[in-house]
Amino acid sequence: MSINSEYKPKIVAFCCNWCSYAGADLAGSNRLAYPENVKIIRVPCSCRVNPMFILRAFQRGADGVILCGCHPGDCHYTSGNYYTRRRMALLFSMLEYLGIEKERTRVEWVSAAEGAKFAATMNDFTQTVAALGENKRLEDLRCKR
Amino acid sequence: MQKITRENLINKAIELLDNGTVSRVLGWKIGEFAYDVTPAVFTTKEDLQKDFIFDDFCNANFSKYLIAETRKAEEKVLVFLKPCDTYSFNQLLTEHRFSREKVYAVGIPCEGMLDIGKIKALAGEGIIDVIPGEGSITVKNLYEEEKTLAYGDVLTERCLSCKSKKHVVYDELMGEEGDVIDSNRFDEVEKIEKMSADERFAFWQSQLSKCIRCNACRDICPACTCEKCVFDNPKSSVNNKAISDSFEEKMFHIIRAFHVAGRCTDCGECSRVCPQGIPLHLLNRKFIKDINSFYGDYQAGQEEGSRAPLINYTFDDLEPGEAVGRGV
Amino acid sequence: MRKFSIQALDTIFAKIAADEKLYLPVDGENGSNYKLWEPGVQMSDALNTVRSAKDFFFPQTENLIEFKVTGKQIDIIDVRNENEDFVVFGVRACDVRSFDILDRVFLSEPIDSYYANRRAHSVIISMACTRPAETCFCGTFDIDAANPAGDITCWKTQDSIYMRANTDKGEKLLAKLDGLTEECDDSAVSAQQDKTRRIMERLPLANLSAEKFGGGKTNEFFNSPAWKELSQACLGCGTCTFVCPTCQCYDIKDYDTGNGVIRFRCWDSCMYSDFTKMAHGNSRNSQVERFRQRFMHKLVYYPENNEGIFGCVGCGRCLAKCPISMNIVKVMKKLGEE
Amino acid sequence: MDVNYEALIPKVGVITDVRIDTPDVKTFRVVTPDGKKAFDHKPGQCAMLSIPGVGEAMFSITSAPTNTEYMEFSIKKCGCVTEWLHQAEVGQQITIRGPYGNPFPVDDAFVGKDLLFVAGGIGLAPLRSVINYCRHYRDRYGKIDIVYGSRSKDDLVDYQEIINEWMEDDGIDVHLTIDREQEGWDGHVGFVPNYVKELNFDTNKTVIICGPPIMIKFTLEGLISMGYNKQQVYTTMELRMKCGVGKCGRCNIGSKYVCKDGPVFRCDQLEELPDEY
Repeated sequence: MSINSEYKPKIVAFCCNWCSYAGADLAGSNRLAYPENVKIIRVPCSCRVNPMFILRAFQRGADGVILCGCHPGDCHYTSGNYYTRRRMALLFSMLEYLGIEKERTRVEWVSAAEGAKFAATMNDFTQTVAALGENKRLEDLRCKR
Repeated sequence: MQKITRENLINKAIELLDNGTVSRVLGWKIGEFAYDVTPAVFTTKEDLQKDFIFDDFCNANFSKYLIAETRKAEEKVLVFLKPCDTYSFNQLLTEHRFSREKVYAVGIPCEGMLDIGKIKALAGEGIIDVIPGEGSITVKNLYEEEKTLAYGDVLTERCLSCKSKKHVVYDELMGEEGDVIDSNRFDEVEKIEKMSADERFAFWQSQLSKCIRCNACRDICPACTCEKCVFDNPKSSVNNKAISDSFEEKMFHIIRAFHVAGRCTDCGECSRVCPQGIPLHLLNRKFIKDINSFYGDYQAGQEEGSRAPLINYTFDDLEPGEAVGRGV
Repeated sequence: MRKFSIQALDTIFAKIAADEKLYLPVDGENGSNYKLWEPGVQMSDALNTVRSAKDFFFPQTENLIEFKVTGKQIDIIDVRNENEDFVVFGVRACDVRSFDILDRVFLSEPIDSYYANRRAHSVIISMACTRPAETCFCGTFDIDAANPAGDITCWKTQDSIYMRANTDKGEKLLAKLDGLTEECDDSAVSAQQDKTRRIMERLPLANLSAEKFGGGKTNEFFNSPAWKELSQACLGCGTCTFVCPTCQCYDIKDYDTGNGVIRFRCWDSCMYSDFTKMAHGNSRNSQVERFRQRFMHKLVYYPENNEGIFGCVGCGRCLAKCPISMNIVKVMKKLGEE
Repeated sequence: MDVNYEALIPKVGVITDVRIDTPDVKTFRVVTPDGKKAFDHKPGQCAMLSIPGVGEAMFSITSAPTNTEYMEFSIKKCGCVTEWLHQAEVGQQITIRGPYGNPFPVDDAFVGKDLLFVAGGIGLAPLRSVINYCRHYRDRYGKIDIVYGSRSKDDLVDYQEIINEWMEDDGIDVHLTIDREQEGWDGHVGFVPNYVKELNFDTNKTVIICGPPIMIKFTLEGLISMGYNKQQVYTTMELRMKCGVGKCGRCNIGSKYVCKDGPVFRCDQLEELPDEY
């Protein structure tokens, strides 16, 4: 597929149940537009996201993966997102070390009240990933046939 | 400084067996050639005198064997630990993987172990003898040729960037205690970090595509001690022994390194045993370097009971977005 | 016998590669491995490749079939395409024998068509050894490193390469090279063979004997107490299995790509804990049993089913690569003591 | 010149009937999409069934070869493949390949003999094929006794066929037993090995056993103490299999592959193999 104006990257967004998923919901009910190619996966807490989930998303054809959780300090489980923050810092740094564009991964804290931030984040992330084009460095060719 | 010899260790082992301190000795067993040393459990004086060896090829780190060995009997087991092995030992204790009371640990000094792969690359095949000398070794082969190689050229990768000659845990120390070394172990990591994204990708693609999924790196790793690895679980959907279109082995190596991040003592066994010569320690060291730079210096295994960085946090940790690429 | 000057090697390679893919050992940063020949690629002089030559016929991963699943309906898609001719140059005597061992498994009824077709489309050009390593023990299994089998056998001297065709396929290929080679007698080859054989006699493992092993010896060795001691340091990794030219156990797995299912086969190792694991249990629960299986298979079970041929070729790869330096030689010596 | 036939490539099969036997056993009827039997087989042989994306597993063919219309498989829910099959509905396609393994010697060693079948639980599945074959060629064999036991009445596989057909046949004695007392059960209660001993059969019978390993072990011991020798006893084995054709290397016991040289073994042959099953 050539990169043209119609190219729409596949984005996987892991959203925590308590804040970011509700934020996405709010964005929806406020009719704030964000790209339809953002696929949301609801997780109980952002720290439920195992590094394997992120790699798996890329394997299955995601061009960008974003992880959204409660703001630090606001975790429903008190401290889950603090662990997320450390894990993802290390994982994303490792992916960059392996030569995978760092713009393809992002963590964003979105509260239940931040519908507008959710939509803006998704718009921005989608644009950033679209500029990079298809994910070629962490793909599984078997899934591309 | 008095050099610790094979005889010293055998005598120590026999002494501890005789006075009933231990019932088994975890040691290195002589092989067919000058270099193929196998870890073994000795129980008698005769076996020790016949087969026990201590030379420049005693690479094996016994810490992980203690998990199984300490469960086999009530009596203590004697283990010889090189400085770097003591870190793995401590890390396993921190994770409650074996009982400290069942081990009698003897710290032994280490001047660096040799890499037979490097020796063969320099001296060729057909090696029948490796004679240690001052600062160099003499290699004799089947074809009556001799070659002298400098220690520095044939030391294993991990010994070249040794981080510590100090034993962090022991019941008894033989020889003199060394110091923690200000090592150059992150130089290689920095070199890769300074490459462009394309170069980094090309480098790792060429390295990781050599992987044959033999799992040796995982199975030798003293930090990999899960009873059942996720990569062996058919229900995890990642138990493919396959190498397939460049994804699976990347997944395997990222996850392997991630799972030991913060717990890896940088013992270097993974790279040493890789049959394909993949520099796996560079993945582990990247995590160690990042942890040091993001959350402050931390050396796994240095202190028993210390809290690993990934099960810890502070309120003002770096955001992932700020962290990525910070090292470069 | 035909010969040509070493300077003409590239011309010979180019001639072969003009019609068929040509693979040969090439040096890399981690020893030599088989690579596709292209102009400029140099043949390695290393004794043996890191990975064995079995990859040509029994690759680590290969797709067997694909399925298209629509609702309750399944369509089976045959994806076999092993029909490309290729030539493998520089295979050592041990690896050539390994093809015979694999043949007895894959070409016995019912024939494995993936393997069989690759075999049928290949020409094997072997290369006699001149500088065996300390880890070599092919002599134990009656393999003559100075006179390997294969479709064509080569000997490399200081200045020339000598070639002898052993099969029709070999004759055909050699005939194609007629203009580039000249007829010669075998005196130079004989001299080199004598020299190699004298070295073989001096190898550290020259006296290793497989006499005590073979078919019908199951009960003699199966319950030996030595297995426990031999296997105590075994990590349960698959290094020995995967570098072995004769290990052929495989696993069949499905991979759901999201738009179809690929059924693929991949190397498996009897050293792995899940090798015999079933829903209701595991017939080999400890590493002792798994370790024993590997060596019993090579030394007893395989010869029992295959007219006494052992399942090991003495290439020495496992001796060089085992993380804990436990290997078939140590096993044979220890079991042989009793 | 190229080899075309490939054992590892299966055929498509369709499930045309699902019968619930017990809470965890279902019997599946399988034919090819054009309504025919997928292949001919002999009693005791197996087939590889698979669901793409889930896995492939070996099952004994429960229906008798004399049934020329379809094949049946009685399958107990215990792993991924079986769990998936248990959710399958009529019309679901699966893949099938076979037949694999050696059959029971129904046409030679069994001919003219009195037969004693001993089965426990799902162990009846491979024997059902033999029993129905012998019923079809009834005059070739002597008296037939069947001892079948299960945990409870609800766990008896093929119960309807047993009471409606087997028990009605002349010259066939069916002895059922369950492990523990149960309301509505007036038959025998007790474990199979003990029941076999209690029944005190003549020692001239040929015995075919299949069931949990522990049942096989104690039944065999009981039979020996009654005066049987091991040449009279046949059993059928199961180990993990992938290829079904003796190549993938995991189902061996010593030098024998269960998929190719088995699954049917005579107990004296089994005794020569190392104790690894």
